[in-house]
Amino acid sequence: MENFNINKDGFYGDFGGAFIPEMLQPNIDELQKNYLKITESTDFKKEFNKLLTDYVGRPTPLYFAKRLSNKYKTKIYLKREDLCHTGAHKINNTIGQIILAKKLGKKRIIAETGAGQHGVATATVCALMGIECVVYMGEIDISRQAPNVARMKMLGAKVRSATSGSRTLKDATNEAIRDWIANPIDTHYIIGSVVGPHPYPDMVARFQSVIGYETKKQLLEMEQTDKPTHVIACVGGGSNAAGLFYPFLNDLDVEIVCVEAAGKGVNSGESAATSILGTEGIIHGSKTLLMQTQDGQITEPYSISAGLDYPGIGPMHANLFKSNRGKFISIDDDDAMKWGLMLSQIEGIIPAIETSHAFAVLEKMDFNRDDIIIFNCSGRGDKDLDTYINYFKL
Amino acid sequence: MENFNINKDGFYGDFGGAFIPEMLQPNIDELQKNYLKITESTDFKKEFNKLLTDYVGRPTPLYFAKRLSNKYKTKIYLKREDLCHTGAHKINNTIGQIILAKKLGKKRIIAETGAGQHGVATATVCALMGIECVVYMGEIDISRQAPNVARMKMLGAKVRSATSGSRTLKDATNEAIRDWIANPIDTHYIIGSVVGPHPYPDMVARFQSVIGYETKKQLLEMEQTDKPTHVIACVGGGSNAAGLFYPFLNDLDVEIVCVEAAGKGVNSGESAATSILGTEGIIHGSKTLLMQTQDGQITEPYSISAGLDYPGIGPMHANLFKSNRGKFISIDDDDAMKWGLMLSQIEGIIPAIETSHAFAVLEKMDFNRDDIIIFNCSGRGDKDLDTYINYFKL
Amino acid sequence: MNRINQVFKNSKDILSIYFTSGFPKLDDTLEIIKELDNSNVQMIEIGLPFSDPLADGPTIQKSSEIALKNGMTTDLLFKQLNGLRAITDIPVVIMGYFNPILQYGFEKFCRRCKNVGIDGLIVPDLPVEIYQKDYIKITEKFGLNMMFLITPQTSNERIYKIDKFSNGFIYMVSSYSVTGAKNSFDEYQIDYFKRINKMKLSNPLLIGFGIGNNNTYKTACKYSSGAIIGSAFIKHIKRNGVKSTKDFISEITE
Amino acid sequence: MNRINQVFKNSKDILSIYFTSGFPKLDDTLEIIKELDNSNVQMIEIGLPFSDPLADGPTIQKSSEIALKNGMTTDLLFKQLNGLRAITDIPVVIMGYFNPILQYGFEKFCRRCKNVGIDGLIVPDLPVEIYQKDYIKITEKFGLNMMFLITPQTSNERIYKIDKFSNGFIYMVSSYSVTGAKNSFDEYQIDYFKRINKMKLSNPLLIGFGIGNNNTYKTACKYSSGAIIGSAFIKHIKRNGVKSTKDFISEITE
Ligand SMILES: Cc1ncc(COP(=O)(O)O)c(C=O)c1O
Ligand SMILES: Cc1ncc(COP(=O)(O)O)c(C=O)c1O
Repeated sequence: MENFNINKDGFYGDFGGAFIPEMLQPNIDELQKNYLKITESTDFKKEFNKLLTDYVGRPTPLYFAKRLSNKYKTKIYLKREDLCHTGAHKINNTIGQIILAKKLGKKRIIAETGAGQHGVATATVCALMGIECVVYMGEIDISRQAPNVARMKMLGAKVRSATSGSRTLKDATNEAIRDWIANPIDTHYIIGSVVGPHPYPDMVARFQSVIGYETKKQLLEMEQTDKPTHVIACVGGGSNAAGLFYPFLNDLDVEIVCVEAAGKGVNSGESAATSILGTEGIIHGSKTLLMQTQDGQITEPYSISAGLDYPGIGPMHANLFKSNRGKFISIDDDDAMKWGLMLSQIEGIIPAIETSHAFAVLEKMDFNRDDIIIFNCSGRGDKDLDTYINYFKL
Repeated sequence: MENFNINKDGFYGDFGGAFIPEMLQPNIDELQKNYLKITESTDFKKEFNKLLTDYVGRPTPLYFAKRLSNKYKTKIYLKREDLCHTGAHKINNTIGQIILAKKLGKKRIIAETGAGQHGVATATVCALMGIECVVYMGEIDISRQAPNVARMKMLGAKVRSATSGSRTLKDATNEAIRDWIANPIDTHYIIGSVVGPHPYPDMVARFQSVIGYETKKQLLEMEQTDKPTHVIACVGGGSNAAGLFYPFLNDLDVEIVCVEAAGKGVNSGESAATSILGTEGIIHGSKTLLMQTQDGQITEPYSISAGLDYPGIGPMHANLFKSNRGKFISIDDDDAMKWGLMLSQIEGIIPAIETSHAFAVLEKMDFNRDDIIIFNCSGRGDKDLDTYINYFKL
Repeated sequence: MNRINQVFKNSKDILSIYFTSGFPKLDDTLEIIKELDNSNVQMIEIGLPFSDPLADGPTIQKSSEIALKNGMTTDLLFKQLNGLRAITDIPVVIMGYFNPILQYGFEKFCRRCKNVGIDGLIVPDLPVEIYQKDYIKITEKFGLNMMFLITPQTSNERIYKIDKFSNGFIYMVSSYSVTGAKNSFDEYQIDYFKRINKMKLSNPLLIGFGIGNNNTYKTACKYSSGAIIGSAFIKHIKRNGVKSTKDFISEITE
Repeated sequence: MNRINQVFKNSKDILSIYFTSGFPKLDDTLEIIKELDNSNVQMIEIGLPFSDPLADGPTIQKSSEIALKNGMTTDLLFKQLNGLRAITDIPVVIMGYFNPILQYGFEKFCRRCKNVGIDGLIVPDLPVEIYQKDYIKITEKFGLNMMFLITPQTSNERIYKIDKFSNGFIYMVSSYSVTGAKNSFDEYQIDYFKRINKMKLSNPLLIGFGIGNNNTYKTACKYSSGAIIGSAFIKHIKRNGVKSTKDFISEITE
């Protein structure tokens, strides 16, 4: 049987690995050697679970969306990651990584951020632990995501502007990597999604897998089965999706649906639908699908949601796509915005625009009455209010 | 023994009652007659608890704040109401009231709001239930709390501007009451705090008491006692405080601390420290302490936090004050802001400015090593980012 | 016999006019009373302005706000009213929210009412039960009538109770609404008026809220002892000045 | 024998200069090579510009960005290099990130390198293990040398492995840093240079990163076979033009 988990070399099928400059080799080696030993230790698990419970607010509810279910004549559940401390699933990963960093004796944390959610989640765990924090953020994102910049500063983090390239997420990631190259000994780099060199994709997926495992347990109580028929999530880098899918990867009865941002339309030239527009290549140390020119220059994606606006997807997702294990659907800006408003008005939950993309599949796929559909409600929409306001002229 | 709960006539000591125009009598009668019957029914409790669990995200964690505890050499726990759906404790009450309203056959909901938290919480439960919602908000608050106005509109609520008087919370409340007078049959008025005519103060306190009961249970697990030495909360109208204090009201071993907003200083003329500046009187149908001229004209309070900027306190709190059961401390704008930043940087939690006031007592009171102090972390600071940004020039 | 009871005994189609003291000008109180007396209204209700008049519509809210801004206080009102009985013999009641009265001291308030020649009180947010428990002795001591409101929603049982503790008249609120003038009554309101009339209460009825023209006044008189007009009058003197009071009244009564 | 191995056999104090192809002008490639040849440098590294050069500092980043904006492509570079061996005999390597090479096709890339007279490759984000597994056969087929980097953090075990798979020289990165010129080396760096020298590797060493003046060049030569200069050269020609190459080189070597 095919296995959709990572193999011992750090690959998902053809994708993954660690294509990194020699300068990063010791850091990556250290992680590769230690990440499972540490994260599988009782000690780590205890601290991780305690913080997820007492600080993050886990388990997050599995909420049966009654009115939405009635409207679409099927059973729809929302996994409420929007209720996590700081407002999205991102903090599951940063909690895991900060404990790991402490155990590795690191004294300084760096991170990249696009929309600012991962930056806030990182700044938060650094404040919690009293560890210095530097967050790289594209110059353009700094100006368009002012509230999250303010949150990071409130939390005591330094926000450094990435002024190279397209001055957005991809360049912030480059800058973070450069910082790490310059500070290999005392610094840990907290990547924000299931991207980057091995072991990051696997490590982040494991930290996020709490989403899927909780879902199984909760579903068993609510539906007397721990198997949904569909698990659906938006994919930027892919961490919230990986977290929900994790326990179901090799269970072929469960349909996996990845929702990408089509931006202004897949063929508009302004899109982030990597599975359609991307080709195989290497980005940020990982072999995966990415948007690039024929010449291998990485191109700038576009989506109304800053969190989906990354030119690659994680290697796990590249493999889900290539193997046909996952269904990939792309949703454009207008549909996503419409669904953000819809979910707000039908269930009283204002989703992050990233998350809104996922819900739009309700009008792109057919479901049966008895289907049990789990949506990962990956984040809340507070950070996106300005965008919603301007879009709908509220 | 003195009883700090409500008596059968709807009074806490000298305070409470229902001083309402005859036009509201049928509505208030209906509530007085039914609220306990309905809310104590198994049916109601089941629905209430289910929504609190699956939708709001309860139980909220009781989080041991390690770094803060070390700094102040005592045991400090935070009851994490900031993790509730919509970002504050306010939704506990609106969930309760919307179920009650449905059971009373109401088809339309009205509410008042100041900072917008209660408005958002009300708009949310109305969207959840598919019930029409009108929120009254002072004209001035509408312009200074734009993001929450946008949230309410996203949720499908109508936001109506209160243009009379000082055009803030007190006037929004007047407008809501006028709407209720004009729509007595199909409309339920969801008050946002433990204020207003009986049975509102008791009803809201009961809905919020989940905070205190959860705390007891969680504390028992963590400290092998269900009795803290101190329970501390900010008091605007007093609902988050009432919710935390509820199970401890008659347990004199537990010290109750109410934190009011001193604004620019208790004697500055711009303050909301009702226990010091207020006198007995009637506001919004309830006999309580309120800020008023010698002539009985209600005056406009001031605080940097819109949620504490109400000229009265609930009758339960007026009684806690008069009887000396509760200790009252007032904290000015600057101290509150400082503590907002402090909590952000020491624990990674950006509190609502209302909530920040409560923490400032750590420098106003002395605590012992073995004390167990519960702070109600009533809400998150996302709504206050602009104020923090401008104040600290971040 | 109290002037209020007297007027109901002797007159029909009673017109009672409400105005907010301190509005439009701080010192207009006696002037307006004089004008009303000259216009042959049967009763006057003086509003004691309150910062939070939650049973009132925009017109009376605004007038209260201006009155307070002008400097109106309870004490000042009583000073102004020292000349009351030199200029009119018709019944005059004070309509005020409970909090300002409470702050003044209920008993002291009643004493001064008595001293200046006020005949009764309407306190919209003082429920009859609390009045009965804590205050009835005081009003009786000073010979002040107390009038309560009923609405289309008030139960029969409660109406009888209110009838029992009211003295003078019952203020029959015409509709589900705060104060403010309307052009006509609808059939539900008429049914309600009829229903109350059939109850044979011991107090006479006055209809208030939503009355502002000859039509609504006439209808009110048909189903009760008369009408109370507030918002429409305030709007009128705001636009046309206190001196135009007589024009307003004659337009209403024709 | 490959020109690279030759130069290390015959020369000492080797100066290898890096420049980004397509910068400052799209067609400067051969011009710069001619200038470098005239200036008597011993080796040239041609940078293939990449959108995301994550091991490079601001100077090389910026030059890559401009080169790409100018229209530089892999194909165009090879076209330009058709004239390479007509103008210089010194060893020339291409330094490029892995993704553009992969997209071009690794084998096709190597073939064209061979055809235009390129002697070797430096691919900073191609780890030696993957090279060993998937690509060594191809570079060997086309007689291209492969050079790998080591840093102060690289373990001895790994250095030996890198030494085994490198052919030509080992690129000794001077510090924890991305590219960019500095004024001097500190004692930790000197210790590191000494430590590596003691390892008696089979490949000669060139020190790179942070070299930009006579001082650092001299020190590098003391502890290795020579130095690689990139950022400092790019800054120089950006400011003074390609024609001033000789001035730069003589200032470095004095
Ligand atoms: C709410 C939310 N959902 C989804 C994403 C996309 O990231 P990922 O694909 O790693 O889950 C983001 C990124 O910022 C986010 O904030
Ligand atoms: C976070 C938060 N805390 C406290 C309050 C004050 O209200 P109460 O005193 O009813 O808890 C508010 C009111 O908006 C609030 O938003």
